[in-house]
Parts: sequence; C-alpha cells; structure tokens
Amino acid sequence: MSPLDDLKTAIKSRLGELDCVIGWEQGYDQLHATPLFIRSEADLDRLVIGPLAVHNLATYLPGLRGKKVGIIVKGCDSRSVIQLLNENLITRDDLVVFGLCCSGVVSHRKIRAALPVDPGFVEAVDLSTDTLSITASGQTTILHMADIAADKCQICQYPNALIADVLVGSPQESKVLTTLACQEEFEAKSEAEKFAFWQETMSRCIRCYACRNACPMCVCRDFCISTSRDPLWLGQENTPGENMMFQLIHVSHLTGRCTECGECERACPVDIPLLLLRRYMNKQVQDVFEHRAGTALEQTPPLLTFKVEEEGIKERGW
Amino acid sequence: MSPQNIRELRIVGFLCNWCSYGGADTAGVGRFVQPTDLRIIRVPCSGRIDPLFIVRAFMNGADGVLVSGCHPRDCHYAEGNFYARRRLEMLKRFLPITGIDNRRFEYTWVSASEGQRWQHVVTEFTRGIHTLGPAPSFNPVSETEWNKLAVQASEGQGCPCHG
Amino acid sequence: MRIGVFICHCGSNIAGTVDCPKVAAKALTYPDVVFSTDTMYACSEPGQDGIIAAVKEQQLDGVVVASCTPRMHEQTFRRAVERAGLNRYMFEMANIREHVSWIGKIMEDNTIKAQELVRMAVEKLRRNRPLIPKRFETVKRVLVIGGGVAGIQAALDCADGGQEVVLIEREQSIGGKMAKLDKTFPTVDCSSCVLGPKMVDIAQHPKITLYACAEVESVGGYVGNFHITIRRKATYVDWNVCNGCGLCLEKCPSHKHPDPFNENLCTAPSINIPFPQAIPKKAAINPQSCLKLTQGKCGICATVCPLKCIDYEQKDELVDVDVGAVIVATGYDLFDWHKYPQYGQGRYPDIITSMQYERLLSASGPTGGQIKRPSDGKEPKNIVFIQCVGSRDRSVDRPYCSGFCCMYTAKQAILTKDHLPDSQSFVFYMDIRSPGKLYDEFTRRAMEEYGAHYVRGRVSMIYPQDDKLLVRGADTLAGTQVEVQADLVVLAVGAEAAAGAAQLGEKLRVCPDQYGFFVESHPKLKPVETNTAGVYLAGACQGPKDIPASVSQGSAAAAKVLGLLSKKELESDPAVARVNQPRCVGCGKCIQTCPFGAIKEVADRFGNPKAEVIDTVCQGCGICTVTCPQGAIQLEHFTDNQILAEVQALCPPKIFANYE
Amino acid sequence: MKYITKKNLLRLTEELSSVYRVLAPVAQGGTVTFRRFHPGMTLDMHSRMAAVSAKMATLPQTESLLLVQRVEENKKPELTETLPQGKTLVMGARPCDARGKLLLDPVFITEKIRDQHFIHRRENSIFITLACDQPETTCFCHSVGSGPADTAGSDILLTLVGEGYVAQAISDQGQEIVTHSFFEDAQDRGQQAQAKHGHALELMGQAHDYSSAPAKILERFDDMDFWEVQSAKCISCGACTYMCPTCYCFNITDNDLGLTSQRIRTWDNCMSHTFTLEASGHNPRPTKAHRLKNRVGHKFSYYPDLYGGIMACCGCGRCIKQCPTGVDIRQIVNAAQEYAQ
Repeated sequence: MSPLDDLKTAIKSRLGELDCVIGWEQGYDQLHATPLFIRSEADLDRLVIGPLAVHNLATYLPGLRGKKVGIIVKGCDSRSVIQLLNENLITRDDLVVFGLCCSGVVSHRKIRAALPVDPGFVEAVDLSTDTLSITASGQTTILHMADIAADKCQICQYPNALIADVLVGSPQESKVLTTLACQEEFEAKSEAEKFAFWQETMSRCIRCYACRNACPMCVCRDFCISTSRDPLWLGQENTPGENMMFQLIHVSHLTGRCTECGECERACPVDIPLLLLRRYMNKQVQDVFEHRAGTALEQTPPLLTFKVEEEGIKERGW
Repeated sequence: MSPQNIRELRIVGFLCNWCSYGGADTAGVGRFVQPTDLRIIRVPCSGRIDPLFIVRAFMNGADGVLVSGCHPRDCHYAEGNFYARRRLEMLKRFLPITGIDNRRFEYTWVSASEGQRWQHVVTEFTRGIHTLGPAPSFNPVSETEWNKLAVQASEGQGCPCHG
Repeated sequence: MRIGVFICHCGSNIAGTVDCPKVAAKALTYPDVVFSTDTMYACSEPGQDGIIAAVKEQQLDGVVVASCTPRMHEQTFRRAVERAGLNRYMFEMANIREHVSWIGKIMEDNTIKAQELVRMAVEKLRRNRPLIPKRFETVKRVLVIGGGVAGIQAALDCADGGQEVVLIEREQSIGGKMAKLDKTFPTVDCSSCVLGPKMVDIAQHPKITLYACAEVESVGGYVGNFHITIRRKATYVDWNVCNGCGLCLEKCPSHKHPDPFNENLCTAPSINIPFPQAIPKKAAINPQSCLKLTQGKCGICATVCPLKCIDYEQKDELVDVDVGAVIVATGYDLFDWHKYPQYGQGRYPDIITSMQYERLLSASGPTGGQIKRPSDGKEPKNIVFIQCVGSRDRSVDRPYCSGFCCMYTAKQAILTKDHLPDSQSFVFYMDIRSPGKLYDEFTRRAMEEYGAHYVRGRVSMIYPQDDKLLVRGADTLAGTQVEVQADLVVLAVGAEAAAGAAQLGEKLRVCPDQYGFFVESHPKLKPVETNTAGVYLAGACQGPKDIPASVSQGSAAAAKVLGLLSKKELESDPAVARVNQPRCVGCGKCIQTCPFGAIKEVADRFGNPKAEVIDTVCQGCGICTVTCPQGAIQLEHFTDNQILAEVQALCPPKIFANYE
Repeated sequence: MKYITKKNLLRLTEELSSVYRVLAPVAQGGTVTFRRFHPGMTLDMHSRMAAVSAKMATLPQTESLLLVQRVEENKKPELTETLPQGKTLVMGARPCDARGKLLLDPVFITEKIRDQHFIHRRENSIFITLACDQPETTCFCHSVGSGPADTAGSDILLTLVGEGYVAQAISDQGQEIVTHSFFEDAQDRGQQAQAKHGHALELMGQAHDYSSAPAKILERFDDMDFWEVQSAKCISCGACTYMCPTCYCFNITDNDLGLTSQRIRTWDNCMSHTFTLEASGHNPRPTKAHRLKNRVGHKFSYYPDLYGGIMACCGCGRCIKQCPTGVDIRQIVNAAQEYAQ
C-alpha cells in the first residue's frame, strides 16, 4: 500500500471521533493544492499528499481550539504543532496527528521563475520522484525537483513528523546542507545594501497581512497589535517604513518561537523574501540560547525564561 | 518639533526608574557634564522595555538608542533585567539583517550610585553615534528619493535568489 | 484636555543654564496646553499654591511640572494636584535639572532639550487617565527577622505598641553579637547587664512569639497581607518540655567540637545551651557532632534528661504565619581576615579577632574573664591592636568604613589596662573615627588615661620570634618603620553582610547593595523603609552600625510598622498591570514571566481562559506587558501608547502630503 | 487602428512619464506590480499578470485628506485639505483592471456624495490596456460581463501582434495619444488582433451564469453552517481584497502626532476583525465565516442588488490565484447557487 492509502486507512479509523481532519486536495489546477477539511469518508477520496501539498496546516489549529480535530503534518509542520502545544495554545488531547515522512515540497515561486511565462493555464502536471512536468499553454516543461524544492526543504533537518499518533511513509534522511547560499550571500552584504534592499522591497508590500495570518505562530490573529488602536503600534499608511515596522513586529514576536515553516514567505502575494529575516533571527536564537523552536515538547521559549548567568550573552563593557 | 540643533543627533534613552534613572540623577547632582543629545524616557523597569520601542525609535529616525537598567541581580523587581537582557541581546543581534547598524543600539547596567559610570556611558555612546553620523531614513524623504526607490526596485537589486 | 505647564527655575539651579521663560513660551504651542508659566521654586509653598490656583482658574485637567527629578518631588506635586481636585496621575514631570541644567553647559542646547522633555511629558500626559487605588485591610501582626539588639528593640516596641509580634532567630538564642560582648562603649557598662533584661522581656511579653533556630522559608503576599512560612529547624529536644536545667550538657560525652558562641576559642558539648543567659534557655543537639545522630550510638542525654524531652527523630517543622509587615534585622558577619597574607592566615594562634578578644575579656567566656593567650595560656604583656582589618580596603573589596572598630578597639585597650595593669597596648590605625556622643572623649581616654600607644600606620607583616610575634609596620606620622614585640595581636575585623542575606533578600524582594547590605528606600529620607512596601530594615543588615544606632533603627522601624498597621485599610498603587480581556488569547505567557505571581488564569463567560491581575500583588514592573504579543495586558501609567507617545514626541514620524 | 513596436511603446511611456504619473507593470523580486514608472525602467507587460491590480490609479492605498499643523508663533493649528494633483496614466493594465475601475464609480460618485478625491483621479487618469491573448485557469471575466479584449474603462486597447501592439483608441484622450509619431498604421495587423481576441475568448470556455447568484446567496444569509464550511480554509488575511480591482472599502484614520496631525484614507479589508469592530468591543462579524460571507455576498449579491444587477467582480481571478490557501470565490458562489437541502 502507498503512504496515501495508509494515511486514508488511518484517517478512516479515527474520523468518527473527530470534527474533521485537515489535509490537502487539488486546487484550481493540477499544479496547486489547497487545504481540505475532511468531514466524511467521501471527502477522503479527494485527499492528496506529496510535493504539491505545500501548506502548513498547523496554522488552523489555534482557531479550532475546543474541537477535536485531526491534522496531517509534514516534518516541518510538526514543529509548529509542538510549539503550539508548548505554548499552551492547543490541547494535545483534542488532537490526532497524522505524521508524514516528507521528501520535500515545491516552491511555486521557483517554478514560476523556471518558466518563461507564468504557468497560468496549466493543462497537465506529471509528477515523478525527481521531476515535475508541466504542460501549460501547449508547452511541456520538465523541471527537476532539486531545482524547484522549497528553500526549507534543501536544508531540512526534520523531514519526518516529530510528533505523530500515526506516522506513514518511510522515514527520510535529514539534509546535509544546513545553510542556504542565498541567505549567506545576503547576510554578507553591507548594512547600507541591506537597508536599501528592505527599503525597496517594503515599498511593494501592501500590508495584506497574509504573512501574519498564514503564520502558525501568529496566534493573536484578530488582536494583532498592528491593527489595533490601543495599543497603537502601527500607522495605517502604506509606507516602506510602516511596512518594515510591521515585519519587525512580526519577527520580534516570533523570537525563539519561529519554526521556519516558510508560510509567511509562501503566502506573500508580492513575493517578499521574509525568511531572510526569520532565518537570521533563528540563527541568533540558536547561537545564544541553543534553542530551536518546536523540536521538543516541554521546551520553554527562550524569552519567557532567563538564566542568572547567561553563557551565550557577552555584554559590552564600558 | 523645533528645528534641532545641528550639532546634536537624536539619541533616545530608556532608563529604569530605580537604578539607571537614579544613576543619571546622581550624575546630575555630581554635575558630571555630558553631551546634550540624549533624551531620557523613564520606565519602571528594564523589563518594561519592549524591543519594539527601540525599533520604533529607529524607524522614526532615531540616530541612537541607549537602554540602561539595574545591574543583573539588583533588579528592583528581582527579574526584570534578566528578561530585558535576553530581549535586548536578541534585538542587538538581529538589527544587522535589517540594515540598521547595531552600534546605534546599546544596552547596559548602571546603578543609582554610579553617576560617574553614567557620565562615561553617555559620553562614550554619544561619541560613537557622532562617529556613525545621522541614521538613514527608512522612508524616502523626498520625491527624488521615492523615484530612486522605484528605479532601484526595477533593477531588481537585493536578495540574490529572489532578486 | 486642558494642560498647564510649569517650568521651575529652581533658583538658579535650572535657570542658570536653561532659558525657562522660553521653554514656557514654547510649551504653549504644544497640543492641549492652555496655560504655561515659569516659576521660581515650583516645590515651595507659593509654587504649589500657584499650580493649584492655575488648575482652578484655567480649569486644567492635567499638569506638567518641569523641574528636578521625579524621584525627588513627584509625590510632592502629585499631592498638590490632588489638593487642586485632580487625580494624582493626571500629572507628569520633566526632569530639566539633573538631566539638563546640571549636566549641560550650553544654554541654547539645554533650552532645546528642556523644551523637548516638556513636550514629551505633555504627550505622555495627554494619554494619562485617572487611576483610583483599591483599599484593603491589613493583618495586625509583625514579623521580625533576627533577634539581635536591633530586632529585640523592634519587637519590643511593636509589641508595646499593641501589635502581635513573631520574632524569629536563626541561632539557638537571641542576643546576637551584643550577647557576646563583654562591655560596651563609651560607658563601659556590662553588655549582658544591658541586654539581658531586654531578652527576658522578649521571652515574657504576651504579644511576642519567639521562634529560635528558625528561618524564613518563603514569603508570599504583599504589604498588609504577607504569608510567611517559617522553617523551625530540628533541635532534637522538645522545647515545650525542656526547662534548661543543663544536666544533659554535663553528661554529654561528645564535647570536642568548637564552640561558636565563644568564637571557637574552646569546645562545647554536642547538646548545648550556648550561654547562661540564653533566651530561650533550651538545649539543642548539634547534629554534626552528636554521636547518636552521626553514629547511632550514645544516647546518654536521653537517659539523663529528667523531663525526657530528647527526641532524636525530630524533624524540621514548617509554621505559617500571616503578617502585615516585616522588619528585617539580620545583622552582619565579621570579615574573614584570613584573606590577608600579612596576618599569617591562621598559622599563629596568638593572632585573634576582636570578637575572640571580647570572649577572653568576658567573665562568662572560656577563660572566665582572664586574658590568656590561646597558644600557651600566658598572660600577654604587649598587645597589638590592628584596626581596619577588612575595612576601607579596596584590595579585599571592602572599601567602606565599618564605623565601630575605632570605638571598640579603644574600649578593648581600656579594658586590657583594667585587666592587666602592667600591660602595654599598641593600636595601629588609619584614622580615628569617633563621631558620636562622648565617643571622641572615649578614644582620648584610651590614649591619655590608659596609655594605649596609638601608631598611625598599617602593619605590613607579622612573624613569630621566639614565643612572641614581631609586628612590623609604618608610623606615617613619624615617617619611620616601627616594630613591636607582641604577646598577642588583636585584629579589629570589620563588618560584612550576613551570610544568607542574599537568599533572604530574594524571598523578601529586598535588594542587596554591591556589598550585600540591604538597600533602604532613600538614604536620607527613608532610611528604614525598603522598596518593597511593608518590609523595613533595622540594624546592621542595612550597613555597619554600632549598638545605639541599631537600637535607634529598631525603634524607627517599629514606629514605621506601628504607623502602617494603625491604618484600618491600606491603598494599593493603582499603577499596576491591567488585562483587556477581549484582547487576551489566554496563552498564559504573562503568568509565566510575572516575578510576583500577580497574574492568575480565569475563565470568561464563554469558558475561554483569560489572564487577570491581582492588584495588590502586582508591583508594576511591566514585564508582562512586554511578554504579551497582543498587548492585552498593559501596565497602567506606562502603557504602550504612553511610552510610544514619548518616543514619537522625540522622534516624530515623517508625514507625507502625498503617498503615491 | 494603429500599431506601435515594443521599443517605441517603451519610448512612448518614457515620454508620457514627464506629463503623467505613469503606473506600469514592473518586475521586482520575482513578482510584477504596478509601480511609478520613471525613464530608465523596463516594462514587464507579459511575464505575468501584475500581482496587485491597477486600482491604486483611482483609489490609492494611502491618501492624505487633511493636514493639521501647529506653527510655533501661532497657537491655532492650521488645517489644510490635501486634494490630489496631476494626471495619472496606467500603462499595461488588463481589461479586467479597466473594467474594475468602472465598478467603483457608483460608490464614490452619487447624487448625495461626490468624493472629490476619487473624482479628481477618475477624471484625470488614462488607461492604456493590453488585451489578454492567453487566459489563465483562474480567469472568469467573460462570466461577469467582460472579456479578454473588453474595452470598457480603457482609453487605448493594445493587442500583441508580432513584436509590437495593435492600438485601438477607445476614448478621445486615447485618440490623441495614438496620433503620436511612434504609432504607425496597423494595416492588416488589425485583423490579426481581432482573431487573437476571438481565440482568447474561445480558450476561456463556457461562461458561467451568475444571474441566480444574488438571490441564492441571500437565501444562505442566515445559514452559518454553510459559510463555516465554505470559509474553513480561509485564513482571514486581506490578500484577496487588496489585490482586487473592485474592492473599494476604505478606512479613515487620524494620526495624532501632536504638532502635526494628518487624516488619511487607506484601503480597508473586510476580512479583518477590526473592519466591523464597534467601539463597545462588540463585533457583528466575529468569525472569518461572517467576513467571507460578507465579501462573497457583497460582490455577488448586495452590490448587484444596489447597482442594477452588475456583479462587483471583474473576473480577474487574482483572489483565487494568490490566495495563500487557495480559496476559490467561484466555488463558493457555485455552492450557493447549487445549494440543495
């Protein structure tokens, strides 16, 4: 039996006790998946998994608090589930986790970049282990998975769900690579260059808050300080400065909590590389506190605790 | 706001009421002369200082931000500066990726009795900020700069894999 | 809103380097400012009257005073605006003295800075709101920690003032350091004759409950309502029954361990009553040396005790008490002189501390009041006293003066002459510090009437020569080296913070200073208060002190407590954190980080978890406000919007007429 | 019919940018957005449909309405109304962008309310539109009364033929522009353009009939179970509304900055909790189901009810294509239309 069949069998046996199970189905074309809320066995037929099932479904969990739900998670998504549990934002007893052993998902942005014209009219998609072939507007292009895998998959350390009531598929190896060349290249730029980059990048942000609402750790949702008057942290005006301020609020609130699932960047309709900020902050957290969010139950986010002597912090002497 | 004295740069200080604000008072009582750039905001505890206040100051054009609290273990509220230390250290380490020079931000500990230390910290920090000069404005300040931004954007400069 | 601004000249303190009228004029252009003036002394009576009159005439609903530091006069002006009929929190201060006029030289820069600080205060005030304190009742009981002379005085004064007192003492008996002293300066009266009756009063006072061999385990609650857990350490003797007859002491076969009460000059039995006047006069077993407890054999004391009160199975006991106030009187420890290499670091038995010398002088001491040197029991002839051992010395991190060593050294020189008329005392000193009533006369008597030879200088080295000690030092007045052949050397060791003070401070949330002494609320105006409401300091735990000063502080702390508890109700500071419950997502991060346990989880009417602040426990630090990502918990008077308004006032955002 | 080469179109755009505030599709960081065009920049008309519509030409994301300034010598604050200035030209809009613009008119220009800011921009903007030759899976303009070569709202319609564009002047202003020497006669390229238009429409397939939608959606108004299922995967962000050519809801905010204050108008977003949050703390649309119901309902039921049956949707499909979770407004309307007990 394929992992998908295993998964369907497992869900079928638990569906009765659950309000719904969150998975994926095909979206508006064969290239795009979309979240699926499985409420009946009939819904189960539409379930898909694989490299096109890109969404981190953990994002939905805090909003479903109080209901008994099942969720299908990839390795990276499972970190978000753990982090939410650690922060007391969801209840383990109300949750059934169907874990996947994931070999990576695609980046639609990279697919777009690999094609001469936006694949707006997709006629057929064919997936193999290593390739993705797309027929759009009468032309067929074969893309190699390695070239179009999401950034996070290229350095994935947690391909298999870290928390699961049911784990399907055969466990995958973590990647050897732990840093991305593009990240390092960006970090190596001068401060003035980075400043200019964010200025111009933030000038196309439309502050739609897709990055925030797609983020599984943005649990304030309706009560985010960026849209409130009291406290009033952010102006409504759409300027690069206020847009950047919002991103800095987002990163600041994610300090030690970000599971690097990449949903923010994926959700961004104007393709702002938000993970540049996240990965850098996560690296600092790792360096100072030896902490990686959502990799173990019972972790305390580092900003919610302290040590009297901080080995990782070297303060400036005057 | 009145046109600012051009000799001065905009430096914002966040000081806890119990130690550092008192230390600044002690420096005053001792008539320890300091540069006048710094403007101090009094907060009850360094644990009250949201790193985002500092970010906000920078986004609004501050040239430097100085935070000072009680020495570790001496917090009036026992633990406030321990939390502050973690938060502020993360901000300091994070700033470079945003393109804000993190030498523009420092945090330190000054007790209510350390008037001289306060004078030293303010003098040194202010000197450092003057060496760095005025901070660039994130929002373009003129039509020309807006235009420059648009042209820059179309040139796709920036992130190597996303540019 | 109608805001009034008052720019204080503070005589020439501010006006000397700040153009006050210009600052006042500028303030009139600030939003909501309807009245602005400069004033000579805002804090003076006419100054305050001016503020009150302006509030009434101009119908102000907020006041900004730009003057000295708010740490000086914020309370003064808050009371003034209250008298004018405003809420005390509708007031802000701009510090243009300590932070402007006193540290900047250039008038123009100072004036601009003062204007901006005023503007910042105005922006903050525009976002202030009246805050009303909550009222709560107090427990009419006091906890006194430490049974030295300061604690004894405080306990007796509180009890005499009608409050119930719980006095706890770490050692087996109260009395503290003073109980070990022979005589006291400057009257040279017998220490135990002075202290003894007070100790008895403690034992007999109907309002005082004494727990010896006890320590504070934990502290909860807040001013007026502290919940204290006391750990009563096992003494292995049922103190309800023991009558202190002392039979067990005589029969105890294990009496080889040093006697701490006698500064280890002699040994003590493993079951002991430290000294004859001990209060409570009860025996206790030392579990480190008792044969029964360490090896399981012996048990003689249990056999001989006529009241059968020995209990080898006794365990520590926890006692809970609720009190309205706490007086900390935990005293001091003596500096460990072994840090100094020049004094032999313990190789020479005839170099002793001043406290050991007190025990030698004491009639109830190990020698029965005979001065005999430890090495051979001979009476010494030449006795060298070295002052400032662990005082005024940066090299051992004790730069402060311990204050009482000059006096007790003079006293010991006088007593030495009384005990041994043929003896000669030499005193090596740095300066003589004797600023007390009859103090300087007393030191002069030591020199002039008792012939003590005072040498101004430090001792560089002591080494043995035959059965004597050669003390080599400098005489800085004569500019020569001096050498004294001493039979006995007495080190006037300084005071340092008591062991365990830091841990106790943490429990009580009282800060220690850099040397470990507890910090008072204000060095001049609030010498016995701490920054934790309801916790007071008495005696040397706050800094080195002699007996009169300790007793005065004990009484002073008692007066403060009596004042506090005489109020039927107390008001809590309303500048505490408050939860905007609809915004709260119930994640509990604030509960996790609050150092005071001041936030609890409650359920809203839909059963969703929400945070709620316990007003009286909240200390107003604001850690929670930063922890809460959705800003649902805001520290009143220091809300995000108030601080952001200050930031925006200093760093105004750029406004665009066109955003396209 | 006129014709202009790609190269000349760029030159034309450069020239126009000295007279107009030109908004044009520009590639940046892997995406294409409408941005202020300056000489030296390159146009990206074809690689993909601009992520955000050209709505900002007539309804900018942020606009200043009033400025309040305190001048030092004068205690009384000065109040200035900040009306828009100048003319705007949109280069490379799609027919759906131009069509979307028209749907805002009945809202901002009524008998009672005449929004001066909107009217100024509306009257001073020119749309040079590019006909679509390749519809996308998410496109459904032909189902809402438009089409890949719809001329409504445009001043000039360009159609890609060879290495240039056939230019059809629609308005007088468009006519004036095509008289420029960069334009040549289209000759038989006009027919080729026509053929392309027909082909594109053919590719779009059968149009969907939305005529029953207004009534059917209203029938589901109180059926929150229906809306909860439909909105399950919605994450309640504002991407759909901000990218939409026809979403016109705005917010007015006073930025009290003490010495200088400003009243601004910004795009608002009905997917946001604060959109309907009342001062009391009560929110009539507390969940994403309520909010998505409003968005779909407004576009396919309430608006057509108010304005003569026209859907408040131009079928550009941006909300579907760029929704982070793939919420498809067509499916929701279909579900309401086909709803059976």
